Amino acid sequence: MYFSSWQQALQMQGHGMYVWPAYLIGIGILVVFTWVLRSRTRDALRKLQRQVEPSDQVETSDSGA
Amino acid sequence: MSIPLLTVNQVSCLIEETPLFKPIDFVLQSGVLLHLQGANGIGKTSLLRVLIGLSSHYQGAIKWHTPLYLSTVYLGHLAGFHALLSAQENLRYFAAIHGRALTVGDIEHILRHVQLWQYAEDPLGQLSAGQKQRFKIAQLLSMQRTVWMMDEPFTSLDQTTCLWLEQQMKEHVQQGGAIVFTSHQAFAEADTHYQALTLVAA
Amino acid sequence: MTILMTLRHLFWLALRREGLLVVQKSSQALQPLLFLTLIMALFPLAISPDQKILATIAAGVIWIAVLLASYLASDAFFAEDWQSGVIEQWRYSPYPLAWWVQIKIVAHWMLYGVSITLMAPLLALLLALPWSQVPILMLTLFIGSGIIAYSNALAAALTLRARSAAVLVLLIALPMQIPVVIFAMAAINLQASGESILAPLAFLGGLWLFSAALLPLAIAMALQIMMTA
Amino acid sequence: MATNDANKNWRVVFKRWFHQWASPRFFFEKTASWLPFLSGMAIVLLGIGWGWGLFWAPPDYQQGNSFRLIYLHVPAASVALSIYALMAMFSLVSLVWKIKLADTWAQSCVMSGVLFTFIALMTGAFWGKPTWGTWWQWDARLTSMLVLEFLFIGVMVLRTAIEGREAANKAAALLAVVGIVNLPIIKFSVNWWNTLHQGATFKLTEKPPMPAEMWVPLLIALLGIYFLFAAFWLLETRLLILQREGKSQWLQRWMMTRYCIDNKDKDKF
Repeated sequence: MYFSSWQQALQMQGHGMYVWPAYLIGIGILVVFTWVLRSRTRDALRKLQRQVEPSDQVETSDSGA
Repeated sequence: MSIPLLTVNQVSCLIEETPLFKPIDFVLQSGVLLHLQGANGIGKTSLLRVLIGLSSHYQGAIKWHTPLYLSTVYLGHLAGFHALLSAQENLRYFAAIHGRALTVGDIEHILRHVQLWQYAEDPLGQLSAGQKQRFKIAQLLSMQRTVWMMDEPFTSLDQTTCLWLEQQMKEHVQQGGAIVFTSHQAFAEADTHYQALTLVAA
Repeated sequence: MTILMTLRHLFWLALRREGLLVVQKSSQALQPLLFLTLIMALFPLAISPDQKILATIAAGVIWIAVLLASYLASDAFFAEDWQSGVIEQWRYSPYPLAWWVQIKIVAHWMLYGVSITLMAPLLALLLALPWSQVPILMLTLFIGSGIIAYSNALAAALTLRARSAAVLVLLIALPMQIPVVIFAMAAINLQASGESILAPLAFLGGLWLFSAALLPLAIAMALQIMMTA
Repeated sequence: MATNDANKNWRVVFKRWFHQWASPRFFFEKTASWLPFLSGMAIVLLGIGWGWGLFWAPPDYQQGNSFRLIYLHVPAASVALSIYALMAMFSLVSLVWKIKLADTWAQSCVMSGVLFTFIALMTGAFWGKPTWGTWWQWDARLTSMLVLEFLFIGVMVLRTAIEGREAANKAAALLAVVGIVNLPIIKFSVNWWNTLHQGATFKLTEKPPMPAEMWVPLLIALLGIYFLFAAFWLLETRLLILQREGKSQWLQRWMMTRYCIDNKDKDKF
């Protein structure tokens, strides 16, 4: 490792206050975007499931009869 | 003596790949007044637009036996004229769009025929609905085309203008022209030229 | 059978129609020019009435104001013809749709481009632009407004069916107009410092040719999409 | 004759291959298992690249430690440009060959493009402060990047503003294609303008050759971010297929089998 301590890595000789926020914001954006895409996918799946479900119920009632 | 102008084979309009109505067949011949009937939203307007190539959402085969852009004239439910310009200017421009240069004499003749000559200089937007409809007929006449394609020509017309319009249409087919029009009203006097085609939901 | 009109005859006829329309709605049509003049009055008030300061920013300010004024009415560029079904008739005409688009844009350019160019000396006077720079300002405005007309028309065509078109037009057209502003201002600045203005003017002319040749096709395609899709 | 036949064969094979991939069903079923691989690669490569770059790589002799922003800035900028090119290519395919799925492909580029361009701009600003002493400099690269962001936003907003999905998609595709023609012109004019004014002379990446400890992590991070974009793109494309093909039977059947088999983690995708 180039830095001798975590403290130093955080400070980066005064440049840490530019480097770390930039990385944090950047990674934050990417994480939030991942989360948004996944939750939208989940919603779409749930909606599809609701479309499929009625026929599902018909099947179970058939087997019950 | 009738000449085939258009052959339509198993045509239906599509919305997202589902046909709107049961596929239709017909041959349009000169001297025919073809009335496209059917419930609201069945696709009469869409069919008309498909026939003249304004829309490509259809299945089946459409074959024009005459050059489409030189033998037909189309008036949709949109006016096709600018409300701020006078009848004269609009007529001149409309004919120019379709490649015909109208002389002053031509314009006077046509506007007199549809009884609009006295309003020739007024902005079209100031005329009444019936007068605007008469101007549409002037647009059709100005082109001297064989086939008229008309979308709902009878809407918002009073009795007299309706009869006058029917008269104009009949004259056109008697002179060897052909008309395809959509309307959910019945045509008052069905004669030998008249044919009706009803679209049925698919 | 039917003999089609010659393109030249057609062109003059269509041009005449656009001109008549401008006369008919003259109060509306004059708004961009009025807007332009009003903006000019704001700069000395906001920045400084000092002639020296004004002279350095004058050309840029005029150019920006011309751009902004061009957006004013541009979301309505095709709207009336669209709503009245005239564009539908263009599509149904024996001439290609791109040709009608071209005529409409050229007509617009001849009316607005020329009037803005003619207004330039007056605007220059208000902002104390040195007289030696006025001819080159007029030249860049004339060519530039031609290019602007094409990109604005594309934005107008693409937003015909959009819900809130006004800002969208700006968002679409502005990036396309960045090169125009750069080359126009470069020509003015280079001339002021006594250098050769050949390069920026050549780029500007090239850009105009490029737009005039290709954009009507893209605009026609956009209109077609709006009509059929 | 033989070469002609081979040529024809090759074309037939390519055409079949292309049409297969253009079918939403084939695409959806084929790519079902790709996502873990793409996202896994992205996380591993970015972890290595950024970890190395932030903690082990030596600082730049001129810029010091703020140079470490390069491992986010350059990959983001590079992938953003690639995304625009890709989006325009898909748009062109969808306009010319009227392939619906290509339009979905193009659409799933847009949001990633907006975000990666934003990250490039944001890191550029954070980098600019310690090196130029200002958050924003009208440097040719940053200006071009800003224009790229406008182009992306234009495509994104146009699609949501137009009523009627087909018209919206086609209009956005056309704008993307026009944009890609415009982009080199804009880039050229901005560069030309920049040399004319000679304001910012400091170049961010053009430097004497970097030592390997510097550029190897950059390369790894670059690769990682392309994998990340691929994962985003695939996830969004599959999401759009789910939304658009909701009425088609194959998708409903797919949903039914999924629902029956693993009811317990039905939210897993």
